[in-house]
Amino acid sequence: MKITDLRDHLCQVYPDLCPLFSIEFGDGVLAVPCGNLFDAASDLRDLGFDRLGMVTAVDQAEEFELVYRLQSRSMLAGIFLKCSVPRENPRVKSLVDLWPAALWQEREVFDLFGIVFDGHPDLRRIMLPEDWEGHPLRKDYRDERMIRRPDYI
Amino acid sequence: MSGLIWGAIYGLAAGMVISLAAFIGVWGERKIAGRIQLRYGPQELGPFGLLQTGADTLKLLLKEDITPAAVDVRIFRVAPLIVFAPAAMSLAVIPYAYGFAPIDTGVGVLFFVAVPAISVVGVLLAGWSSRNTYATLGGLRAAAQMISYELPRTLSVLPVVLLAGSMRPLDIMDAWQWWWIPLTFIGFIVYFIASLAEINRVPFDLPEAEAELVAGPFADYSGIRWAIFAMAEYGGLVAASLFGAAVFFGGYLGVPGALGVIVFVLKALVIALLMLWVSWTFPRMRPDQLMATAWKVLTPMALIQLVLVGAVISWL
Amino acid sequence: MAVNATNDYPSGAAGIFARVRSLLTGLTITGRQALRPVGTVRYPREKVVLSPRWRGALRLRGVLGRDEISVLSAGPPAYNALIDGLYRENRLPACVGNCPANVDARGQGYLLGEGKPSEAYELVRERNIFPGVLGRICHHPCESACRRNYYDEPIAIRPLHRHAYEEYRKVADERLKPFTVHHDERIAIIGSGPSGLTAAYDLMRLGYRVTVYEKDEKPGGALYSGVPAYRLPREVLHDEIGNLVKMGLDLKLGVEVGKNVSMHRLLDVYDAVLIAVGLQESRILPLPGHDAEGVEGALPFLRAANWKGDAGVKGLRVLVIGGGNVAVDVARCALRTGATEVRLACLESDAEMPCHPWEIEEALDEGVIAMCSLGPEEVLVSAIGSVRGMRMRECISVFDEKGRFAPEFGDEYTDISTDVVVFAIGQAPVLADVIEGSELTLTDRGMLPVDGTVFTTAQEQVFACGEVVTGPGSAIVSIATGHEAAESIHRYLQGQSVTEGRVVRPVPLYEEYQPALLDGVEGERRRVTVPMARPEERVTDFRPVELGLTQMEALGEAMRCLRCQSEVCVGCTFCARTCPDYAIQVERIDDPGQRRVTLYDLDLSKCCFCGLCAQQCPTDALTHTGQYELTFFHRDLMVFDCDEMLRSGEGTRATGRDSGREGNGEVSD
Amino acid sequence: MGLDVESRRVVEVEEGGTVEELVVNVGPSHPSTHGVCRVIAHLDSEIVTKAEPVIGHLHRGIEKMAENRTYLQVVPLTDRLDYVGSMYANWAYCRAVERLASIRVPDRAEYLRVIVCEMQRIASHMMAIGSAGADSGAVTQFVYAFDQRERIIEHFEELCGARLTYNYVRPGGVSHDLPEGWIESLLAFCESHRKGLDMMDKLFFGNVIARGRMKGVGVLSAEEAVAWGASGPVARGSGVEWDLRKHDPYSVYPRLDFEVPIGSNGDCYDRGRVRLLECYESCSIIEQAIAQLEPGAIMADGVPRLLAPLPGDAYDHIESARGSLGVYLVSDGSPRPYRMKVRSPAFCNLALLPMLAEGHLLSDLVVILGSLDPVFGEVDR
Repeated sequence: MKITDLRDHLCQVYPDLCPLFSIEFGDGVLAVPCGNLFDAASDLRDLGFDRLGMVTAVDQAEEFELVYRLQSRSMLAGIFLKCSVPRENPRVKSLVDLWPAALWQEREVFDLFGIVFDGHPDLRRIMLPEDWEGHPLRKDYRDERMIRRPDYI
Repeated sequence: MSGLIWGAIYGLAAGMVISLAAFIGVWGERKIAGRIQLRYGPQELGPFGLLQTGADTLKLLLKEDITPAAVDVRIFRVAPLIVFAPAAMSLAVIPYAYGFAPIDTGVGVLFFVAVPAISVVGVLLAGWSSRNTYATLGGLRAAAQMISYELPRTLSVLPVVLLAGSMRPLDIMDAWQWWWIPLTFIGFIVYFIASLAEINRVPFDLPEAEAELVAGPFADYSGIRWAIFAMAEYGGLVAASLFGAAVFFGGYLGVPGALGVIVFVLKALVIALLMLWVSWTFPRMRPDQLMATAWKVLTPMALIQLVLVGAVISWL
Repeated sequence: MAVNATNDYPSGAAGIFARVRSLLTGLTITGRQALRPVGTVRYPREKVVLSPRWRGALRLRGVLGRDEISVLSAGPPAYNALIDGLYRENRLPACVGNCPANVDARGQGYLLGEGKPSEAYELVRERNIFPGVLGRICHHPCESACRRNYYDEPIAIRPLHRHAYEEYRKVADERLKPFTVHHDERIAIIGSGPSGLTAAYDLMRLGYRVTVYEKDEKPGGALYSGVPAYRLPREVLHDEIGNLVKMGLDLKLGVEVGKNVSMHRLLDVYDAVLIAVGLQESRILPLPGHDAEGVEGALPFLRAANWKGDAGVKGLRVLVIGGGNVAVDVARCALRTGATEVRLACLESDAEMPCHPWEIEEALDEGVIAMCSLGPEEVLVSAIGSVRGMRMRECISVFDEKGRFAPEFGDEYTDISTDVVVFAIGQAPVLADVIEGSELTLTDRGMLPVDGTVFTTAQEQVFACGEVVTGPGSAIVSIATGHEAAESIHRYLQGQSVTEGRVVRPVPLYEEYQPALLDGVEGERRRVTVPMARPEERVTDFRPVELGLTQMEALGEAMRCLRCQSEVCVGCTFCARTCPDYAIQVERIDDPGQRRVTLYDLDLSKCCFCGLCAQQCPTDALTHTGQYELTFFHRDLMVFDCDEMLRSGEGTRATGRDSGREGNGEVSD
Repeated sequence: MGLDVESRRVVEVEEGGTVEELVVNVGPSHPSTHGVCRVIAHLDSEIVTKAEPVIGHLHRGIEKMAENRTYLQVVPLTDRLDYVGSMYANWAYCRAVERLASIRVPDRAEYLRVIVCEMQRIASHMMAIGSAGADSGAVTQFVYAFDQRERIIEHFEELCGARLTYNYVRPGGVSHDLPEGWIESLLAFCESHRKGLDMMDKLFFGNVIARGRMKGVGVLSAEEAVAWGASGPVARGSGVEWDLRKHDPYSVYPRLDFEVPIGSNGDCYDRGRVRLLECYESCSIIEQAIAQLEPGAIMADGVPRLLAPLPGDAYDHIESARGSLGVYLVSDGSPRPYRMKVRSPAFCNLALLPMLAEGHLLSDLVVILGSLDPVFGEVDR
């Protein structure tokens, strides 16, 4: 399905999501407030996005941008779902209830970014040991073992 | 007293035969496995790599005999011997040539079938004393497996006993007729499969299942103690193929005199080869499938064979 | 669409049969495999045939300070073979490959860096007879191909030509020696433009006596009458032509072939004649009113401006029609000769203008007003028959989708009031007089049929080169044709086949570079800025716009040259910068004339054999070896220094089926 | 004497009695975990009551490392993600970079990428099928599969000099053109590979014992496969028709004709045999791609040595041997990625293990783990 058709379809079914939709590098992006994340995801799932491909986050200085990649088998299309949570006390509702695929992926984001997913049944570190301090993918993470590349390019 | 001396001499002989068999057997197995797997197998030491096993033996002998700290030392050390002894003992009752079996006893067949079962105790002890979960699981599996396969194995030999009317191996050889081969073929198949299970070879190598239990009861053994286990396995292989060749294929019969031994060994070799071939071809079974095979397939098959032979005898 | 993978056994007795059969099939398969010849290696007695591996340890082929960089120097007939050979070996530097005349810019950079500007000048002169002239006016295709574009900015090759000339000028008298004549044949060349003089230079080098006929009083052809003095000071041009005369050129000025001397006579006297007259006539569109007073062609305009310094536009408004380099020249000359307002109208849009971007930029700086996407429609004529203005029509697109010239016009008209209209839309040769007396004929469009590869004409004795053949183009292209024509003449005179082995030489394709990221790039990595006269000052007269480089600037710039494809490490550190594992450490000293690589260490215990460094290496000095067996007892031995890397060729040789292939598993020199 | 106290746990049973629960640490160093994975298996006799994978033993922080390297320097890192299928990670990463920097890849390079990636698929599936054999004790099957894999690896070695970390696909194209004679020998391989596949199909997938080990073991329903985000042969074994080569066509796949094998039971057998059948399709794709291959450039023109795409984010995914492998890149306009995220199919597939293994025997646990075909370089990243 072409990205413009997807937008039209989305606007038709969920008019309130329509203004949040944009296209970047050929991909549909739906940026929602984090409070509405679960509802938007659930809407999208009802729309036909039956696969949760990826859950990740990007450290954008003041806040973390959560990025969910949804994929639809029926429409043969993908879409990004994004929302920003504040750096202090980042919390967001877990999508495990919608897709069990989020089980490990949200654990990974929790482990590496320290974002807490409310309602996740088993929110533990997954990559790093339980006693690790800090969340390495945050830009302000420091560790004496880290090697900083010399700045020449 | 003389019995003791004879016993000692026999023990020495059996030990040497098994060592030699293991020596050649390991080489042969590696060669055959190699060929099946598109490799050469050992090729560097001696002609065709024949001395490779020697080098390996030397290595195993010289290796440090590691006894992990947590094991139950006495049982851990004695277990290999408990496994090895029955394998060696079972060689004693096999009729090698006209009128010659090292121990000529009236219950030879029973002896042969029953004695190797003792080795299960050794495996169980080895697994238990190693004090780790894999070894324990392996030991338990071995116990279950060997006990289950004892029955079809025994039943599979019975038709021959029935036909010969005696459990003395030499008597069986005397009474042996060529038409027994087709008649007891099902019995042979059951014997063959059950023997594979008895000597823990693929597809029945559950106790030491490498992919699951990481060598099971033998996981903590190294050096010479591990070598004894390996030799026991080869002893079992040799004994099983020799005995099978004797009772199902007439052993040394057909060729007069001492040449009979050669024929006998050749027949046994064919069976051994078949065993190796099978074990390098098939995947391993699962414990529940293993049990199911023993009780639902092999035992009925052996019984059918028994009934068949019984019917033939009554018809004769 | 889908293939089902489930593959169940049949039920019932057939299933039991299938199960048993599966066991037997398994045994058959393994049995059959056991009887097959063994596929693997019998270690280690068998000869091992391995596929070629190039991902062994790195090695250097040469190091600056230890190895010289070869300069590309050869006589006129051999030079082409040299370039073609390098091209086939993929060792042709991009700047040399992209130059129509294959000037060795790399050698120039090297010699300048070594502090030998005169040698650099002479090296350049072998292919570009006027380094001082072209050092000011060339459109420098070499710089667009410069590999340095990848990293930061290209080398300023053209200003370095000019710098070399200025250095050479000081010692010219000592170094200039006339060529010895050792052939009896005499050659006449008609036209003293760049192509004619190039052919003359080559032929003189080969030992011929050459006479050049020039119809004007001053030599230089288009370089004199077409190129404005603010770009090319006359003394530079005449100094370089004077050098040629000192080398033995017989230059006859003010002799017009066809008028003062006939072609017929030339053919009698000379063994070969080369027509290099260039283009003399400007095209003027046959629009309504094109014959009005004040409508001019570009060439007469430039000629007037260049010869007399006055084009008759003082205090007038000038409109130049055309978007090429000539149009820009006309516009800038008009400013300098006192025009009050100069407009430039062209069909093309801003981005499509055919002139070089730096030219239009300088013109805009000086106050020229560019009016793009306008096509000329009608010259508006006043009552007294002079130009009053120009009606222009909006142009929507110039080229069709296939890139052919097919302008489409819109409906919008613009009237531009002006006093003078100069058409700079194309030029044509005037040949009728020249060829009179020969067997040559012109085509309907007034062109002379010439072979584009060997530059022969219908008459065996007559050759032609330069813009007569190529049409309007740049000086360096004309120079390239001059070299080829000289070779043809040489072959003809020596009785060799003119065409044998001559091909249109493949111009290597070089990538179009996207601008490299310049954030944080500074100091020695930046291109030298060529100083320019201030726009408000320079428009007033014909003083040179571009000023020269100082000696230090030139040295610094020559140092930036990466000596591409020279297979000598110059310590540019690009490998160290790209290494993902910090395995490479490079240091060099950079004093003028003293540039040396002092340290090159490769830590193999860090190397991941990704090959990014060898891919980055501009000189191809860094390559992978076939030596992949890297077992060392001590970790220290894993650090390869410069000497080790120059030596490490003796590794395991690749023995694959195509081990003879170039550049694969190559381990020996 | 006997067992460790720690590995034996007494579990309260609802009726009031107690059973002893055996806790077995399968891994991190174990022959059938295909890497360094630790599965804490709670056993009731031999039945797995709970299997909990503990991953991260191979976590190198590649996503963090990428933030400190230039775009080109990340390519060798992607080799180390899925070390059984380096080409895929190279390609997925390069596609994301190309999307971000708007680089158009020449046709020949696209075909070469397809060819090497289909070869990689064969190599990777041979690894999976072979170790499925080894997990269930069929060592010979393992060797036969590796024999086929070895042929591919030799071709790769000839092509790009490496046997494992190819570093072949680069942003804008590929690093080397084909060596002489390479295509002919590859076509010959495809021919012989089909025979090898037939043989393996009979030897292993037709064998009654192997079927007994794999059929009905670790059943994953189609709905679960979708909900758990499973992809690749794991999803297709369950009958989910989901192959990015078909359903989100990229590169030159639309010009190639091939089929997508799917299973119907979703058990280990179907997952394994889907892999086998995919190898046939890969052979045919390779042959078609070679037929359509034309001379040309292998690298896009004018890719700057130092890529610095415009700020923005891009995601691109390809169908790797393990499923949909995606790379999400965020650029801030500097020459280094601001954030790189690898959507690892093996990671998502491995999450299924606890669900699939529950209630099966310990022997089945390793078969199920093998049928998910995790590569821990990619799981742990």
